[in-house]
Amino acid sequence: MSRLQLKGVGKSYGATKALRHADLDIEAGEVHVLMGSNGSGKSTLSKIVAGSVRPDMGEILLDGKPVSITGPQAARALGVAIFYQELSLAAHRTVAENICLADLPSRGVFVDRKALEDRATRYAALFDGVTGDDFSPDAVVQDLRADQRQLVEIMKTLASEASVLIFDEATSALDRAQVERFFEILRDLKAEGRSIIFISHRMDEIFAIGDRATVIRDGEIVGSRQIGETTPAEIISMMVGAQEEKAAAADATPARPAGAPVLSVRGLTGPGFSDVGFEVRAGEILGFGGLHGQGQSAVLRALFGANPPTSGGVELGGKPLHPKNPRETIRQGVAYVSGDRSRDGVVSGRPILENVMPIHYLRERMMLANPSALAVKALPALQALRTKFAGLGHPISSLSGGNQQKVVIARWLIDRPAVLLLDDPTKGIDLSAKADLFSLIRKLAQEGIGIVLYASEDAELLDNADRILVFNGGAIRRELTGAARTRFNLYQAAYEAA
Amino acid sequence: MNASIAFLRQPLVVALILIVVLLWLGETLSPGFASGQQILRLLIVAALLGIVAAGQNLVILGGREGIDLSVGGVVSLSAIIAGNLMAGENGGIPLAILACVVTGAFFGLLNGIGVTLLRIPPLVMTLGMLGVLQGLLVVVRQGIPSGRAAPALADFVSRTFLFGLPGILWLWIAIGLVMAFLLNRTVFGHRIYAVGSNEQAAFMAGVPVRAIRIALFVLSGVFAAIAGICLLGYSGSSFANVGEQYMLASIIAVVFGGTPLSGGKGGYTGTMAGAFLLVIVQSILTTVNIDESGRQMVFGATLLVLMLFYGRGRSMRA
Amino acid sequence: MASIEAPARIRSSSAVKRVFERYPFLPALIILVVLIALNGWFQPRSLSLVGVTGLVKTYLALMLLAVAQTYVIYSGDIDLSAGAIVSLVNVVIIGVMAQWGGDGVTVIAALCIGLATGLACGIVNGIVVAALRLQAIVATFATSIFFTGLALYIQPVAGTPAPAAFWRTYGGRILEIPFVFYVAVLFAILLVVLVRTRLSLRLLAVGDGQQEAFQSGLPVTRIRMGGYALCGVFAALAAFCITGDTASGDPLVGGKMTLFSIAAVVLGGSALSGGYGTVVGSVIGALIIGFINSLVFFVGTPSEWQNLVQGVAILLALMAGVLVGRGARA
Amino acid sequence: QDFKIGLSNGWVGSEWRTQMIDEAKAAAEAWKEKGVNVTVEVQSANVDVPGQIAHVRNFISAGVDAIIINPNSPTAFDPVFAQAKEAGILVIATDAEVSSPDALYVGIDQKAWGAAGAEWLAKTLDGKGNVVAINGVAGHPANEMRVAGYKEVFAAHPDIKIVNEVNANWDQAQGQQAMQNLLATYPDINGVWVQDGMAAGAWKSIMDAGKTDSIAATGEIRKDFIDLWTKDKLNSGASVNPPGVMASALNVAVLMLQGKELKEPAEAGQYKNAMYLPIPFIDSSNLEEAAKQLEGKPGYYSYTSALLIEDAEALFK
Ligand SMILES: Nc1ncnc2c1ncn2[C@@H]1O[C@H](COP(=O)(O)OP(=O)(O)OP(=O)(O)O)[C@@H](O)[C@H]1O
Ligand SMILES: Nc1ncnc2c1ncn2[C@@H]1O[C@H](COP(=O)(O)OP(=O)(O)OP(=O)(O)O)[C@@H](O)[C@H]1O
Ligand SMILES: O[C@@H]1[C@@H](O)[C@H](O)OC[C@H]1O
Ligand SMILES: [Mg+2]
Ligand SMILES: [Mg+2]
Repeated sequence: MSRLQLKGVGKSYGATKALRHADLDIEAGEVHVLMGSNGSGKSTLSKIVAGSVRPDMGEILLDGKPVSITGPQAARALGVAIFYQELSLAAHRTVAENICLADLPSRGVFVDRKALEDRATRYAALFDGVTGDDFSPDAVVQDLRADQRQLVEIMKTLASEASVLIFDEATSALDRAQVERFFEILRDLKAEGRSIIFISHRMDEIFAIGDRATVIRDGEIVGSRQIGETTPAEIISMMVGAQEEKAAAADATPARPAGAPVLSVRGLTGPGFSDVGFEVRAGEILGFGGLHGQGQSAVLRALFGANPPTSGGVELGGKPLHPKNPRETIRQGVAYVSGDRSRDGVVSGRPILENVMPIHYLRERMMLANPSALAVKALPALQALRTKFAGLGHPISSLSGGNQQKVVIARWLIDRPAVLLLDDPTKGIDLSAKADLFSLIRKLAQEGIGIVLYASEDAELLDNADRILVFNGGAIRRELTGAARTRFNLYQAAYEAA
Repeated sequence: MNASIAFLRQPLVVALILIVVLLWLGETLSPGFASGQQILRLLIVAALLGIVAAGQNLVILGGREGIDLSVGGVVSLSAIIAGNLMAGENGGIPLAILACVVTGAFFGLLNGIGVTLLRIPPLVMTLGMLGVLQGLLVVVRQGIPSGRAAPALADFVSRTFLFGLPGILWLWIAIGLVMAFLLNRTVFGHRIYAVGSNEQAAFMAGVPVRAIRIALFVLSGVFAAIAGICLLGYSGSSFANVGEQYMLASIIAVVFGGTPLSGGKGGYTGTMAGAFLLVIVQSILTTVNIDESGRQMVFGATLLVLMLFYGRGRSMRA
Repeated sequence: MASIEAPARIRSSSAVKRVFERYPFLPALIILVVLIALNGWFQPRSLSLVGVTGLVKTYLALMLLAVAQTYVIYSGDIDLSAGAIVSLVNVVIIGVMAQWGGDGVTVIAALCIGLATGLACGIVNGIVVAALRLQAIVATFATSIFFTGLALYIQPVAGTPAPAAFWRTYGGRILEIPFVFYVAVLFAILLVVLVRTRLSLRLLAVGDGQQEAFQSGLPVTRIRMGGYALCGVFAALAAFCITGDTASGDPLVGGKMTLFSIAAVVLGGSALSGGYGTVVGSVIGALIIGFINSLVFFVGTPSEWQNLVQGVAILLALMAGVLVGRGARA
Repeated sequence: QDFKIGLSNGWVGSEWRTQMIDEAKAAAEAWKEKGVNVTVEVQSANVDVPGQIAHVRNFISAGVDAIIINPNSPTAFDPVFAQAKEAGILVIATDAEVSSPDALYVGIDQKAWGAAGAEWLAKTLDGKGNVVAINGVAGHPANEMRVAGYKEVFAAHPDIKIVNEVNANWDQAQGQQAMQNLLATYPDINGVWVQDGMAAGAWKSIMDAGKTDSIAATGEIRKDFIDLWTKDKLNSGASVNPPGVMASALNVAVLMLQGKELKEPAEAGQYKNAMYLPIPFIDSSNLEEAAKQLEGKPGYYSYTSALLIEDAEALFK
């Protein structure tokens, strides 16, 4: 008998049907993978099971009995716990407090500090050795790095001791070693007979840990496969549907262009990196590689002026550039796309139009904003990325994550930049959107724009970058060009002691 | 059907409906309440509040817990400065306006600097500034005699100017149009919303976040100063603490107009209706003959009930 | 394989940072010590036993109200009705004592009724803000008007005296030690106990992010209501002190304390946005306000400048608190 | 002889209070001629009751000989005044009575003040008509005593009907708004009883509504209003609470510090500790005289009077 069953569960947000009549069975002792492109409804489904989203229809059964999940508290009581894609941590509380927050050990009205610490230490110990040595149960979450926060959210989920555990993109910020350890834990849980729903956009992870995969497309369950009996290609074709199959394949052998240098950087030093130097030529896609958090993002943000460098020389098109703040660098033709769109990109609640225009306002030093005149500029940029949207006046929050990211990228296409800095731009973006994005990037490169691409997914880098600089400990350790751009070389450089 | 419900739920529409209902109620309770003349007088009072609320509205729209508790102090100070500079003479009006606007802008600037460069939370900064302004009022009134409004200013506020409306209402309408244009059709307006809704994203898109926020506080000071001048025209002479009553009232007007305190959405048209709505409630309560204790209980409860028509926060369970 | 540490984050200052993280009221404490020294310098008698007793008596109510405010600010809320609750409780207990006489039992009964009143007001605020989800600033402003109306209804004019036994006890001494010091010690114990409760921790967690807390399975609405209820109870305690010190009922007595209570919380290093702070800080904040006010007089400020100097000093202290606190933590 | 006197004023919302302090300071100066060195220390700020209690405690710490206070509450100072007395300090309240047996009140009888205005109004209306009242801060003792004063008077005139009473918090603009609302709702108002600065606001609304001739309303005592009154021939009458009350209290205080004894002990008022000063009244009969006193003064300056040292001495044995 299934541990968890969904029958005809549906959820709409206004006109958006986030989930339509979903049926799903999760067995005890299985890792059940949910696959689907951005906005396909994975998180919605997860949150419904976890009680934080109210379904419009359908039935949920646990161990064959229909249950009413009235909220996250009720879900936990029923043995369902979830890792939230966007995390659910209290920033000013300690790691230990966060791990135990939902179910505080207590004596009467008082917190039992000892029990709390014991329990937290137990779960933290599961990740011994991969947390980084500035991590401890009494560290304050706010001071942690993104990967460490994800680990805390994982520990918090594990601490529920729930029998159904949902991990919604729990590995997106983790490095390889952390993922490995996490997978070991998942295997143990599986062996204990717990049911796990695992969501990720990374194909390799899915094949490494999954038992069964269910694919969702546009809120609809497309089908399920045993992992052992399927291939990435099959999953992808289920995800993208028949008409878009070609989109997944990326150009594996990019041409080697060699224009004039667009951006040259010498001895750049700043928070998180030191003495970084490189050159980007017109038409070139320069890749940044390495384990995540080795200074790649920091360098890009520094060049953009978001976290200005402390020293070093930068030249843009032969002229010196002093990246003090984005405003200045944008004016001089620097473009930057962050992977953290909800933080750095999207102005939620505002119309799509206003989300596309800000760069244009700045570069053209505009004062007035006439919507119809602006639409003429906005539409081609959005179409170039095949953005799906109903109208420029609709709020950007009505779009799926991937389409929101396309809007954010589109804002850089109205006035061509000289150099485009891509800081893991596809984080949480589905495969077809990725393909769209990279073919556009290639096109922009061919038009003479210098491109720097940091991607946390190695395949993206290997497929798209003409040259790869491997970062380690805040400095460039190796340059991979031509035939040297292999996965082996990339890993070797990344894992070398700094 | 759904569309019409959505229409009825728009804050501006809610406010307008409530205005009509309350006017009707007022007329029922005390005949004469909803006469043309009386409505006009209520509108004048609402305009005074509405002008203060314009600045408050901008600061709140700018997000980051934006709020300006110092407006009351600026209103009082401006009324006093204006009264002294014009001293009952029309010739003194231009100088008075200039001085008040500069004063309002100055204190707005201080607030803005505290909030952006020193990153003091707005509530704290403007609360502290309110204390400073109240102290300053005592000093200023000590040194210079309280002044009188110039006749032209008094006429501007209470005499018919054009099409049966006094100048102050035309001023209010003009402010309404300028605000609507500013917020919807200018880059500055779009940037206000961007800053209010996602400051970090705005910064990354080259929006001069700090400059915008400072500008909002400056504008708030300026609007409060203008309201102070008008208030002088309304009451004829300046006196202590005239502005005190505008501090929280201006915030309520903004909220009744559909701009949530979290910022990033809303607009001024609603706020105008919100200001009028609040003035009507207060007036109804003055005209019914009950004890002050009763009036206050009814007023507090009414505010709560009216709030239910607006910004109930989202349920945490989507 | 471990991920390699980025070198930039300075680790040397992390000990200092820890200290400030754990004791966010340190900057306030420094300001307070300086103010006390200045007060002693300009008016040595202000630091005599009588002077200190007077100060404690005068500002105990504000300290309690600042603590009350802290509990709602913990969860990112705010209570603009705190002062009105003080007024209401003040007239309620005075009314009860006037009705039933001033003997010990009646006084205790009156205080119980006062506590219940404060609690009820807190719960009303909790319902309005947390359950009905109205915006805290405006909603509690509305309830403050309501509570004031109620206070005016109960006692239309300031006056009714408290039984002499009541205020003479409060103002008197037991074993040569002023009664207020016992109250202060009790108060301190109460705070220490409350720090260890689940409610304190959960309020702070809610203040860090309501949505996150809700999704984690915390009963957010109930927790926030708990904060308001606690605020109401402490406002009632503040009212007891005011009543002890003023020996009378006044339907408007607490009105002006609200904004000061918020200022005190901020002076004490707590974050208005919630999630971060201490009650000790708020107590210190209230004392800072008190010492600023008396210092302004002791240095001989001309009367017409007193309000301005106080205003500027408080603004500067607020700014210094925020800046020093942040600087030390960063 | 050297005396240190602390002056505490807990509200600086009106010029009346400023003038009150100024006159008291001048009165202290005047003692120099008599060879008595009176120094005053002033705490005058917007504070609440606890804040003003802090004023008194500061004075105790500063070791003053006497405290003169315009109190924010009638009863709240009982404990702290007891403390002052223990420290050997003389306490005198002015402008608003206090219940403390350890203090003395020197000032006007606020109830009589309210009644005086009402008497004038009743007489002017020939004992009949519709009256509205615009009051100060509800719950404030001075306000409530004044209200009690007019209520008693109007109750004695069965044909005078109080159609509504509102509170405008001693704020001129609120007084104006209140009057405006009242005029709209009650077209047949004959009389208005209104206090202090709110009177100027109320009169502005009356004049705006073109009812200057048909309505009688009480007035106030600032020069600006007296001028308006003269110019527009308003049908008004104002009972005077002179800002000089604190100066009067100071003179009484100095004499008491010198050890003199009152001829008649202060035993008036509800608390049996009051010494009432006369309440001047301004109406059409003496308006010109009042205007004369105010000539050359700024617009906010109030008509005033005080016990001079000699007047005060006459009260002592
Ligand atoms: N709170 C919400 N309000 C409105 N629409 C929403 C909300 N949450 C999700 N949606 C919409 O529902 C759809 C499904 O979103 P969901 O977050 O479940 O997708 P997902 O599969 O998790 O995508 P991703 O891979 O980007 O995380 C999207 O169109 C999204 O825009
Ligand atoms: N280097 C920079 N130059 C200019 N503006 C910046 C810079 N970095 C951030 N900003 C912007 O300046 C404002 C304040 O910056 P900051 O990021 O330090 O605030 P914060 O960390 O969010 O504040 P807090 O510490 O109060 O939470 C924000 O608008 C931010 O987007
Ligand atoms: O007459 C009033 C006086 O009694 C009050 O105390 O202060 C203000 C004056 O207007
Ligand atoms: Mg998702
Ligand atoms: Mg920060």
